[in-house]
Amino acid sequence: MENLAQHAEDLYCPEIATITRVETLTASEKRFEITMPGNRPLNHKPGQFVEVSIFGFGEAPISICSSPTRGPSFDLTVRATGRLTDKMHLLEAGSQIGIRGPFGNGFDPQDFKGRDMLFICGGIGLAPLKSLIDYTLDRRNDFGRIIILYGTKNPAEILFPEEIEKWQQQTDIEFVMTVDQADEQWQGHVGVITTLIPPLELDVKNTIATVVGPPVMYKFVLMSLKGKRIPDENIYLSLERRMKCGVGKCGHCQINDTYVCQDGPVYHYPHVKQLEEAV
Amino acid sequence: MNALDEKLNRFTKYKISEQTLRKFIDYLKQQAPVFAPHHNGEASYSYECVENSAEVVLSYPRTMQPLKKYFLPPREVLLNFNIKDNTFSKPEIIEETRIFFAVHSYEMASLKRLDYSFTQGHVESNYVSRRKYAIFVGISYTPDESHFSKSVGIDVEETEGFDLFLLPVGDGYFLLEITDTGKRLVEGFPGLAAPDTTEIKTEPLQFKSKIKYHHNRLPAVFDHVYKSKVWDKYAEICVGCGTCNLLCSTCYCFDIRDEVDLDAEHGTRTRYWDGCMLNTFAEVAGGENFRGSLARRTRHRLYRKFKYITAKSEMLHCVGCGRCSHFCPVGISMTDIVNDLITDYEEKQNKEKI
Amino acid sequence: MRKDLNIDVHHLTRVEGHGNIVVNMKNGVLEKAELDIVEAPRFFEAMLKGRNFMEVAIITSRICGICSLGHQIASLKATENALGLEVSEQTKILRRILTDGATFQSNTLHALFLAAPDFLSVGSVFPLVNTHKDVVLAALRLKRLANDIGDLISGRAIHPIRCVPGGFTKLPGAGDLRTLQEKLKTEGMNDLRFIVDVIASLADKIPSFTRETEYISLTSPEEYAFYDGVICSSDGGTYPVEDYLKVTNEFVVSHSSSKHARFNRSSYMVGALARYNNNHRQLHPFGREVEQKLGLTAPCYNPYMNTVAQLVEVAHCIENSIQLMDRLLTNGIKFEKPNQTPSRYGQGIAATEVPRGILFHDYTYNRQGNIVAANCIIPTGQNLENIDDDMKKLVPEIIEESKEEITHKLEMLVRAYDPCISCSVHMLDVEFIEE
Amino acid sequence: MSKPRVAFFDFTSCEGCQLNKLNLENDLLSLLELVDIVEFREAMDDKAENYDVAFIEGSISTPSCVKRIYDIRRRAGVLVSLGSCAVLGGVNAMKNLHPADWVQEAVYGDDKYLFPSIPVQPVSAYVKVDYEIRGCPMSTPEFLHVLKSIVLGRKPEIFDHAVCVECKLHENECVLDKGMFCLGPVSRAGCEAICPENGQYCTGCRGLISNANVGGAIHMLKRHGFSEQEAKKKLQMYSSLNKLINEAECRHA
Ligand SMILES: Cc1cc2nc3c(=O)[nH]c(=O)nc-3n(C[C@H](O)[C@H](O)[C@H](O)COP(=O)(O)OP(=O)(O)OC[C@H]3O[C@@H](n4cnc5c(N)ncnc54)[C@H](O)[C@@H]3O)c2cc1C
Ligand code: SF4
Ligand code: SF4
Ligand code: SF4
Repeated sequence: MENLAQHAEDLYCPEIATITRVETLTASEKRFEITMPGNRPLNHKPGQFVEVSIFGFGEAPISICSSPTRGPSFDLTVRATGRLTDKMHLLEAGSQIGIRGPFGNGFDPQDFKGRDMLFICGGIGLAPLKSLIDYTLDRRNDFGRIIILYGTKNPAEILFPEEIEKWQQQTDIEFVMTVDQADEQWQGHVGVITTLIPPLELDVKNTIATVVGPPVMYKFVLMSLKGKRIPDENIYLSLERRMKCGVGKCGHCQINDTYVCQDGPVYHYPHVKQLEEAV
Repeated sequence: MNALDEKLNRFTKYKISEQTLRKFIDYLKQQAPVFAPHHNGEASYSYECVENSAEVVLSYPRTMQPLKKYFLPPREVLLNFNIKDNTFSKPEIIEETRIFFAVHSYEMASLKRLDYSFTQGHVESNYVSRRKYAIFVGISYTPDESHFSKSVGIDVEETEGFDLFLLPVGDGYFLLEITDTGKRLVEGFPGLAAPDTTEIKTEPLQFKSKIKYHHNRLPAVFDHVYKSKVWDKYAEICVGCGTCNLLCSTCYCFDIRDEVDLDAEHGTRTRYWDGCMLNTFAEVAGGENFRGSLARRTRHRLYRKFKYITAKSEMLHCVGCGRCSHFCPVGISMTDIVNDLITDYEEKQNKEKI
Repeated sequence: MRKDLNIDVHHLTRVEGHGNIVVNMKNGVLEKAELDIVEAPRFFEAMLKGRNFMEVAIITSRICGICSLGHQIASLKATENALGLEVSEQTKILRRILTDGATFQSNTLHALFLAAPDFLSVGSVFPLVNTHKDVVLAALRLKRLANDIGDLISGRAIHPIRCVPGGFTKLPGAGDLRTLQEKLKTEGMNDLRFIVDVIASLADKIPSFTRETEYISLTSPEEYAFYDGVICSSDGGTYPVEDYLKVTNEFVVSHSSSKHARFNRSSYMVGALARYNNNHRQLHPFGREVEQKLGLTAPCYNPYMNTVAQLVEVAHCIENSIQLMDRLLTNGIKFEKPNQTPSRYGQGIAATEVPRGILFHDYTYNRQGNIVAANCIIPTGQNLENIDDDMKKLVPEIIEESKEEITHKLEMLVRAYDPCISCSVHMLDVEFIEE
Repeated sequence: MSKPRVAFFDFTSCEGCQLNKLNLENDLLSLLELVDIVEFREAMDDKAENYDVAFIEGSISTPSCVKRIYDIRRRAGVLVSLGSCAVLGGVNAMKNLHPADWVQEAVYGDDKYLFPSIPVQPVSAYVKVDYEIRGCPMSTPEFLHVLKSIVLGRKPEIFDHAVCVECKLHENECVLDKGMFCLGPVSRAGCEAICPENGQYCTGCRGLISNANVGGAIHMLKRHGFSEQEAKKKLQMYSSLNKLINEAECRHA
């Protein structure tokens, strides 16, 4: 115990950071720019998350949606769904919030050097993936093709319209979007995200597929990827579970023998393939 | 002489009457706070801080809450905060010596498991601060219908982790010096005669509850029973009360909640024991529940005891204390589930052979 | 002279439960002066049917949150009588302390929080927080202290937990009891003295109305009766509790979902004033002290003085519980397993004084220990006819005053009875056909 | 933020929950700092036109109750039902288990037509309820928690786990160990296991946990020697409107 005591951490104490910018994205999602004390960089990896806390309203794990290549501030995209997230939506620039982290297993983009990148994002799943998308865009020459598939329930739920417009214009990015249900103005694709996969022409061996979305999405996307013959080793997922502590103690996020907050949220697909509870 | 006796006989030991033993407790109380089993109501026992050594219970089946309550309190304030000015403070945890007296071997073994859980990956200061200076005095016990620690490899007389150990003999006890800390405590106590040299001969104790296989074989069993029907069998009568989780000596899952004072300004962030048998444990936004059925919850609980952490820590995370069986309101016994799983496993193996 | 008057107070406030006051005078003739009980009936008989004796007191305490302890004690006594379950001396003492605590709490609540605003011409106790903070704080402390008695001895002041047939499931620790006793002796008595002085200075706000009626309560040679005794009428005579039906003579009236009662006269009164009139000689010295300070003398025929009698009883109960705690502490508190093995089955009747007056429970059990018949007569029900009679006498006497003033005095009158309306409509009076 | 205007209303009940609020002596003054109480018939004369928060006690059991609850819902921002009567129907609802006519006649005899009564229902059977505070009587810490949460503008945390959890956190002696039965394993927590803490069994006054195994609960009671019918009766004391209980079958002996 004594020697371990030297490494003991006050795991549950947040750092008080500042919200430096707030942007309304949709009716239920906002983007927050967060600046750590002393403007220090968070030093995160794409795909990692932080525990955001507001005293009296609790804590919630939120993915970092900006790339570490931009900083020192970082971005969070938050959907208002409950105690903490509703309250956060009421906060303005200048407000203080608590941050613990970064936590969890993120992507190691160096490992993908030279590969074609296929991003498949459903709904708010674009937020965590955006950190990696931005990373690849900032180091554009390190990667091959960049393909982004993005699906939402309806056009009103589309996140990051500014970025999306840019991506659509950029010739070195293949960006395809779909909605489950269109409205009058919508002129793009209609249909679930899996309908975007079969038409793709891919160099499957060289393509890294990353998938983030609501729980129901994974099973079907994985089936489509299998249909495309993308090897399992080329697939990465980011999973979400109920989570309290973020540091592998509270037990809530456990999927079979793995802790999402430690071994995830980003998983190499072969690691979770055998886990019954994963997808 | 069997291996166990051989081991026990290597320790320096003293013969001590029950009366002197209670004086020894009084002496220990002068050194540090002492915690020991007490009666709690008509038929129940709990560890309490000793005020009167005469009230310490030396012979008891098991306490209700395990010793973990002193290292991971059932409710613990993690932070005190102020909403208005966004400040917080962490309640100070006094790192003091505490003596835990008349502790059973499975309990000591469970702390070893908790030590693992709270120090692998991130080392939690709250746990470590409480655990650091703890001293343990063990005692042997007579297994009742729920104990099965022998089946998971823990002898009644297992001394690992203890500083001193008590073995009943005749109308008194042998007091064994296990560590230097224990030795120092004994040396300071004036009431003891010279070390005793009679040989210890333990009687093999009979456990009424047993697992059919040697514990080494259990991980293999659990490799094959994930889809077993046994889960459904117990899910039919399990009511999901979570008792088995909360009282388990190695379960450590928790929930965290913020509560605000009536001034709407001050408040606390508190953690509470939680458990994977509870319906809400794995529920997320939108009401999706990743382990909604009792069968899946029961399976998760057992896999956590016998496989998931075991594979990493190389220790079974069930110590056979029998709390989950004894306190289950519908009488579900841990050994029954495991033995049913073994039967199922055997049947499957046989089928494969044919 | 005023010839017509129409008063309709819908859902009278600061009383427990729903009641309306309706007064109707036409051409100088008082056609109506009554308290309409519009509380929804709850039909406890349906809830009790076939229920086991272990559950009956749990259910009947839900008749009324304010008198839950009284109902529980009366219910337990009736059950114990029916099943031949003897209880120990210690249990009786504990129950007496609880009865004192319940009277202390309920009388305090009524006199200081519900009735007192009338004397100070405000609509509730809340404005007094600013104008009379020290009094409100003292009153809050008193009420808390009264609830502490319930909390300590029965686990919870509302819907007590530890009281079960044959005894208690858990006992208070001697140390806690001693602390509470000390608090009663110091803080409790001081706060009450302070408040009584304030109330004494407001004595002129109490309307001077009198109407002699029959006063009915328990009485006992041993003590100012709450827990046990025989039925006593101020018109003479005592009657065994078993004869309660001869005394109460319940009847249904169309304007009340609660039944009314009468005995020797057209109506009778129960409650603090009735107890005081019948038993005032047995008050403890502290009760006497408050009685003198507030100028209460027996017999008193002013129903508005019921509130004052309640305060006298608060003093008495504080002192009585202190004495009982002494007895417990001297004897030593020992855990006894509640006696729950019936020695017979059949009918059992019991009465206790609850804050609002005498309460009867009457059960019949079958051989499985399940209820086959139940009856329960509640104090407020017994007072209703008396309230109507009071109003009929009062209205002509004050007819020249403004309508607001008349309404106010009528409201005060009804409130003085501290009516417990939810209780009164939850009567049980039924024979179940055994299945 | 201006102080929320809070009102309390009572329907068919014992008013124990109301009284329990008045029993908050130590906190009453702080509470008045936090909110404005604008209507509370049991304690004050004032009436209000509308309220930010309406607390409803008691179940709905007469035609006039129905009218009144609709009216309150229209005037209320947040509506909280409070106590077993309001949330579950509570003990009142046991009357529904018997034919209505029998019940009326049993009490009023030939005069039964004077006092109309309809089947007892919880508040949520008629209007939208935002939050529910259970208990008989409701527990004051939980009430304060809900009130504070509303003042802060956050959802309250209302537990949906068994009473056993809180009982175990308190390390109460389990009443099962004393040979009694207990409904704690399937009943909702939030009461701090006050009954077992006081040596009494849990009567299930807060209703069942969601996703409860009712068949298992009946089996549990059978182990204590109750027949299936008696077991259901035990579970019905407060939850007689719960379809799961009324229709449950237990396949185990
Ligand atoms: C690794 C990870 C990354 C995430 N990233 C984002 C993100 O970038 N943006 C975003 O908006 N959300 C994200 N979430 C989800 C977010 O954490 C939950 O929506 C949030 O915890 C809800 O907290 P609350 O206090 O607002 O709601 P609460 O009031 O606590 O709960 C509302 C509902 O959410 C459920 N819930 C509680 N905790 C979680 C949880 N951890 N995940 C899902 N549901 C939960 C509750 O059971 C309840 O039904 C992420 C979750 C994880 C695990
Ligand atoms: S203690 Fe028994 S009934 Fe309760 S959750 Fe565990 S196995 Fe199920
Ligand atoms: S699983 Fe049961 S026997 Fe094993 S350690 Fe936990 S409570 Fe004890
Ligand atoms: S007493 Fe009841 S609530 Fe408490 S642990 Fe035992 S079964 Fe559960």
